[in-house]
Amino acid sequence: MRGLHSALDAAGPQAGRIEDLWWIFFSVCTVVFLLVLTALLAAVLHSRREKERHRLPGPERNLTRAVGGATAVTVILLLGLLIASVTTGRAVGSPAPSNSLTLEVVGHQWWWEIHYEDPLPSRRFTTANEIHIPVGLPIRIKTRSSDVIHSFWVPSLHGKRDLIPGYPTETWLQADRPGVFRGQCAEFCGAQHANMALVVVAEPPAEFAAWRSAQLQTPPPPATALQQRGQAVFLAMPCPACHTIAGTSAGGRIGPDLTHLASRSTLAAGTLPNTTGHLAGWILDPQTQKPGNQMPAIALQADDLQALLAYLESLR
Amino acid sequence: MRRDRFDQRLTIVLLVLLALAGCKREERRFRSSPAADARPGVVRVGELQPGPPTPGLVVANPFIKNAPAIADGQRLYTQMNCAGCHFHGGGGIGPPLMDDQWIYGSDPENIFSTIVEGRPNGMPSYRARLTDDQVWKIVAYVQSLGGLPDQSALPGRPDHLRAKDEGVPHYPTPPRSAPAEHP
Amino acid sequence: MRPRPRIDVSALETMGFGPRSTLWWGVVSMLAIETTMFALLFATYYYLRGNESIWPPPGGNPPFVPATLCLALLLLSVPPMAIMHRESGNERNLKKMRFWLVVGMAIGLLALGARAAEIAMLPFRWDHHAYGSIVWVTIGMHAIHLLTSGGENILFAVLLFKGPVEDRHLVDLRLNAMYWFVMVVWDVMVYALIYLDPGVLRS
Amino acid sequence: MSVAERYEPNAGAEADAEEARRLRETWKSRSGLIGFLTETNHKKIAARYLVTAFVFFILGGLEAFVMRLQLARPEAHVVGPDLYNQIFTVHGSTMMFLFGVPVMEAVGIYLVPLMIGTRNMAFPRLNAYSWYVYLIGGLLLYGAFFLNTGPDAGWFCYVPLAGPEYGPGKRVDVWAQLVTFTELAGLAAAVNQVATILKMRAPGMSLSRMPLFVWATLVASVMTIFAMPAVMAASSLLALDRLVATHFFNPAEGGDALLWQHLFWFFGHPEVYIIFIPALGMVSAILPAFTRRPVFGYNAMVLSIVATGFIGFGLWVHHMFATGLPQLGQSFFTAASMMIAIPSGVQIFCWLATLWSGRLRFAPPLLYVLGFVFIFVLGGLTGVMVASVPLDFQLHDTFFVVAHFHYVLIGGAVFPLLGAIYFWFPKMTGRRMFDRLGKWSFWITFVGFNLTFFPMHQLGLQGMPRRIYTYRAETGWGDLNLLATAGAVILALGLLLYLINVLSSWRGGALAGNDPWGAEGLEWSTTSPPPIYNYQHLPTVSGRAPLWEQGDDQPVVVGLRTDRREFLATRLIDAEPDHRDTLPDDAWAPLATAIATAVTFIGVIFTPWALPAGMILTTIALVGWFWPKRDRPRDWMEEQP
Repeated sequence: MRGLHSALDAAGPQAGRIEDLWWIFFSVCTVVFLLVLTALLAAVLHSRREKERHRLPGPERNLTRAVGGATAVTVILLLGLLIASVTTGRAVGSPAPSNSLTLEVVGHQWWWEIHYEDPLPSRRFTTANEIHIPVGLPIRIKTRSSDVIHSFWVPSLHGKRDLIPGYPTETWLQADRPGVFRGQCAEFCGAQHANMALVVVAEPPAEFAAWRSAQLQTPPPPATALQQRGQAVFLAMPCPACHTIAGTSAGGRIGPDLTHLASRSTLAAGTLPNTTGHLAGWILDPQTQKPGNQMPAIALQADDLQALLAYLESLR
Repeated sequence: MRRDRFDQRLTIVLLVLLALAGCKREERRFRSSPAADARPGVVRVGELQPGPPTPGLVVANPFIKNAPAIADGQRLYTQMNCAGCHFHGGGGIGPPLMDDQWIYGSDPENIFSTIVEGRPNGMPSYRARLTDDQVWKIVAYVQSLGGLPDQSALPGRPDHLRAKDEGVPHYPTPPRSAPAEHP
Repeated sequence: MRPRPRIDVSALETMGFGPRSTLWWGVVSMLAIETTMFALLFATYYYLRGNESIWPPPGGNPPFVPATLCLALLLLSVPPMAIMHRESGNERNLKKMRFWLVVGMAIGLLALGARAAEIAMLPFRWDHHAYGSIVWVTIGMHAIHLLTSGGENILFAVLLFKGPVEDRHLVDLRLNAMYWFVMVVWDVMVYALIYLDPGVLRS
Repeated sequence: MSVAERYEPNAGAEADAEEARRLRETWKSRSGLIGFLTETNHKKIAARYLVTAFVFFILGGLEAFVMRLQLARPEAHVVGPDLYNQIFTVHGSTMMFLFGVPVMEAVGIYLVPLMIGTRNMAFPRLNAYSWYVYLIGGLLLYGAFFLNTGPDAGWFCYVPLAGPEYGPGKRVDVWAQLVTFTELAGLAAAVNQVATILKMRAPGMSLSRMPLFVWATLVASVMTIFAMPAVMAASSLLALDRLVATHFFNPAEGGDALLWQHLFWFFGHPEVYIIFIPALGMVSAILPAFTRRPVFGYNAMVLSIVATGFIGFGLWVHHMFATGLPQLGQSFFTAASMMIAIPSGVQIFCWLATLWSGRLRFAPPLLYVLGFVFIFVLGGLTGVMVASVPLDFQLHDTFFVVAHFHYVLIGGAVFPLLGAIYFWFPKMTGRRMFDRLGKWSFWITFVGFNLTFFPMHQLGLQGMPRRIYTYRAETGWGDLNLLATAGAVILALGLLLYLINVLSSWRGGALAGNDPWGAEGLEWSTTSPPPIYNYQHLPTVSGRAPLWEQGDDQPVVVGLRTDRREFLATRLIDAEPDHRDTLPDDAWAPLATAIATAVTFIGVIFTPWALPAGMILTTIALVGWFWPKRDRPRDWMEEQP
């Protein structure tokens, strides 16, 4: 079953194990279901039609044997499924390999904050709603929530893990083939639970390394006059109170980090594609796109808006 | 006969009123409300003035008694680190917000301009950091600390709140929550 | 046709004590519900306890003296109620029943006073910390039961003195006694939970 | 004491008529509005319960329909997020608290006294009280919903989303009190059933001869007694957190967010069995009449019902696998969750054996049973899937789970329920439903149901989470959702036909007579509808299929007084006559107490002072309830020296 984010389109070992288990359960259950239906049909056909009065049967050895046998088979099948399930459970629950890349996912109403961790402080960076990972390398994912319960879930890579306040946990996943995998918050978290998605981009190690070093750069100062004016607008407006742009005075930690906004494919946690038009609409009237989110509407003159857009789009 | 019809009408009216009451408290206003965009211009902060008294400009807080807006205000209060000086309304570095003494006036528009303009001796201006809509929400929350709006619109406690009355030791709590006030 | 045979029950008595009566089963079910409630509160207590290194949190322990007094009084009230229970069973000596019920009732009211003092002397409030919350709720819930069954005792005392006293009232009276006994058992558990907690004993 | 069994010449028709008249005098309820408000007869109360429950079923169904419309296409704008979240919360709460549990209680309250051959429930006033409380709870929820104060944190109300900081306003408080009301009603009904079933069975109806439906009701009631306190505790603690700022669920002050989930699901899972164990009992009660033989394997059936009741308490954590609990514990709960498939399997097999060896008559009730087997088995198998920890990592909180529990609850509970209503409708109203219409509505419902919910399995596997008010086109969920919505239309049509059938046959159906189906249960021996006192002479029982096994020489009970509401209490195990006891008369007290309860629980949403005030009111009402009435001849106070 192909799909942007199908549990049956596994792209890594974790999801793969679960998918195999799924097919075991699926086949066993299908067979059982068909057997029961056959029995039901047989029973209905076998039973006699004639309008007799009721009868009070004596001991029915054959039926007793049949029911006993069916029960025994049920027990055996369940035992088998249980063993399969527990084995997979151990494999999936194994601790992350030592060579894995670690990143921390923080759930917010209603977006994802992502910290790439590293022993060297200079090699750490923060982004939002879009995760890039190298193919073939295990990724250790530490999860935590800043407000209510969320659930981190990228079906093609792994099952879900709840982000519960007071319960930081960790899990790991890995992508074996390049691709773009969509994930979405899976625990009801309020008004915009539906629009709390994220994208995982699995790419060859070389490309990942390039992306990473790009993320580590502070963006160059605005080149054109328009972009310079845009930066001024950004800093004059309430934006810096919530958003960070490295290399400027904007250091807000309430909203997503915008340092490399232009490098991302979506806006507002997968709500909109990251295009000039949508960005403009988002800034002017975020509550229509995503009612209830915490971004306030910003009233801007047309030319200020153009400048701001030019600036934001320069943040690669 | 006529009486029945009268009763019916009365019931309907009552139901509508109830509905309004319910809506006002519960309505989730996602779009910024027009009233909230009206920023009061000249705001009086004192009684003294030459000549005969003139009525000051009065702007009603569009979010008063609106539970979700008050909750937003509470969130902004934390995010803007108001608690850093005022703590959870008890005051500390900054003046307390729970009592009924207001240096610059307790009317909504006074609180509004206090937040927007800032005040001497430490209260910074949030003009550049908040939209009017957000400021009004904070005003609603601050007013609620003084018990001004209908209590039924108030949250019982924020999840990071320390005990209501102070001076009792607590578990070590996450950095975002402020230390307790000592009277 | 041959007439249907009939079972004549007119000779049966009109009252059954204990498990024979429907009411007994009703009351026992109610007590089962409340016991489950307490069990869940205890589970909550230990669940919260498991999260904390310091337990109870600094800032004073629940008042040992009034709680112990309350428990002692409740235990003391058991024998009179038991005698009353026995009398209501076979002897049905109204005078003895009145006497022992009043004795048990009086001791129970004293226990209620001790409980009130205990609540008044709690050094923390329900909104100070989770420990405060669970202690207040547990003690409060038991206080409500103490109040209820104490009140029922008074009502039954009035009944015994004023009358009319009927078979059915004896069933009720005995069931109220049972409620009282179980309520005492609950207090033993509550006491053990809150006051014999290692953390409390250490300090 | 032993009872003399004697043959006596038939008393004669006019004597019987006279006796019947006196019984009617004693048991009939007062007339008019007063009669309505003081009613305590189990059949009347049960009828109210049924109507109320089905009204809520319709409301919940309409909400479901709005959700299907919203989800039919990507980025639809039928409703906004705020309203959608209220709708799915109210839908879930309605179906679980205001329909699922109460409707099963309703059928039990109507049938159990008839099936065990007595005149009323053990505690008639408590019975009335529980209906009032349940009704008030429902009105509270919908009143609030129409005032835009409908709960919006899901029927499971997870903290901290439902807590004071992230759940502003009164919406969640309404939910918490709704739960308190409905659980109070449920507990009252359960206590009533336990006492009735254990002590008021007809002479000779030993535990080993009890009808399977009565067994199911007994087990469900006992489960209720131990499960529902958990949710009452949970909702009370939540209300305390929200209203007086306790810290049970506040991590910063030593509270714990997971504690809520443990408390809630410790109730939440048994809840499912409390809903469908009675439904399984209904299936066992329907089958004999249409296979013309008793259900195969009585002992096995009873054992599996009881086993289900026990195991049902061991599974709650399988709702919490994704929270990352320790491995070992998870494996245990996986094992338990799979184990519960065994008793269910045994019952399925026994029913199949019954069908195999029976002589079928394809009336609509049997169709509903067959449809039930199909849907319930499928739901049970997906249940085995979600019981597996790794699979649950993928399936949890997706539409796969939505499909699963709708298969279990609609297939496992609603289909048998519809069959049961159809089956006992003649007994309740004296008229039969229209079979042709019945068959049409069954097939339309069956097709519509599968069309609605089967695609949801695949949607879940394709990554569609639950409780989302919209989705983007690029997710590719659009088509299956459209299909599901189309199915919902058909499903609604089928249920509408059923409703039409009920209403029309109520007036115009063919007269039924005592035993239209040739069934074996005791309830079919009295008239349809039964007299207010159920049986003029309480019957006795000598087997599991009374009407099939017993001849004219089966004795009946005489000697109960007819001038007051006397009933026969029998022994726990063998149901030998033990003593006569008297039920209270109709009264205002239940209504008054219910109102006092309502004042308390609704009041505390707005001020804590409502608690003491309400307690005082309740005390007053209760004194009125138990006020001694001098109607007994024997007052031995005078006999004292």
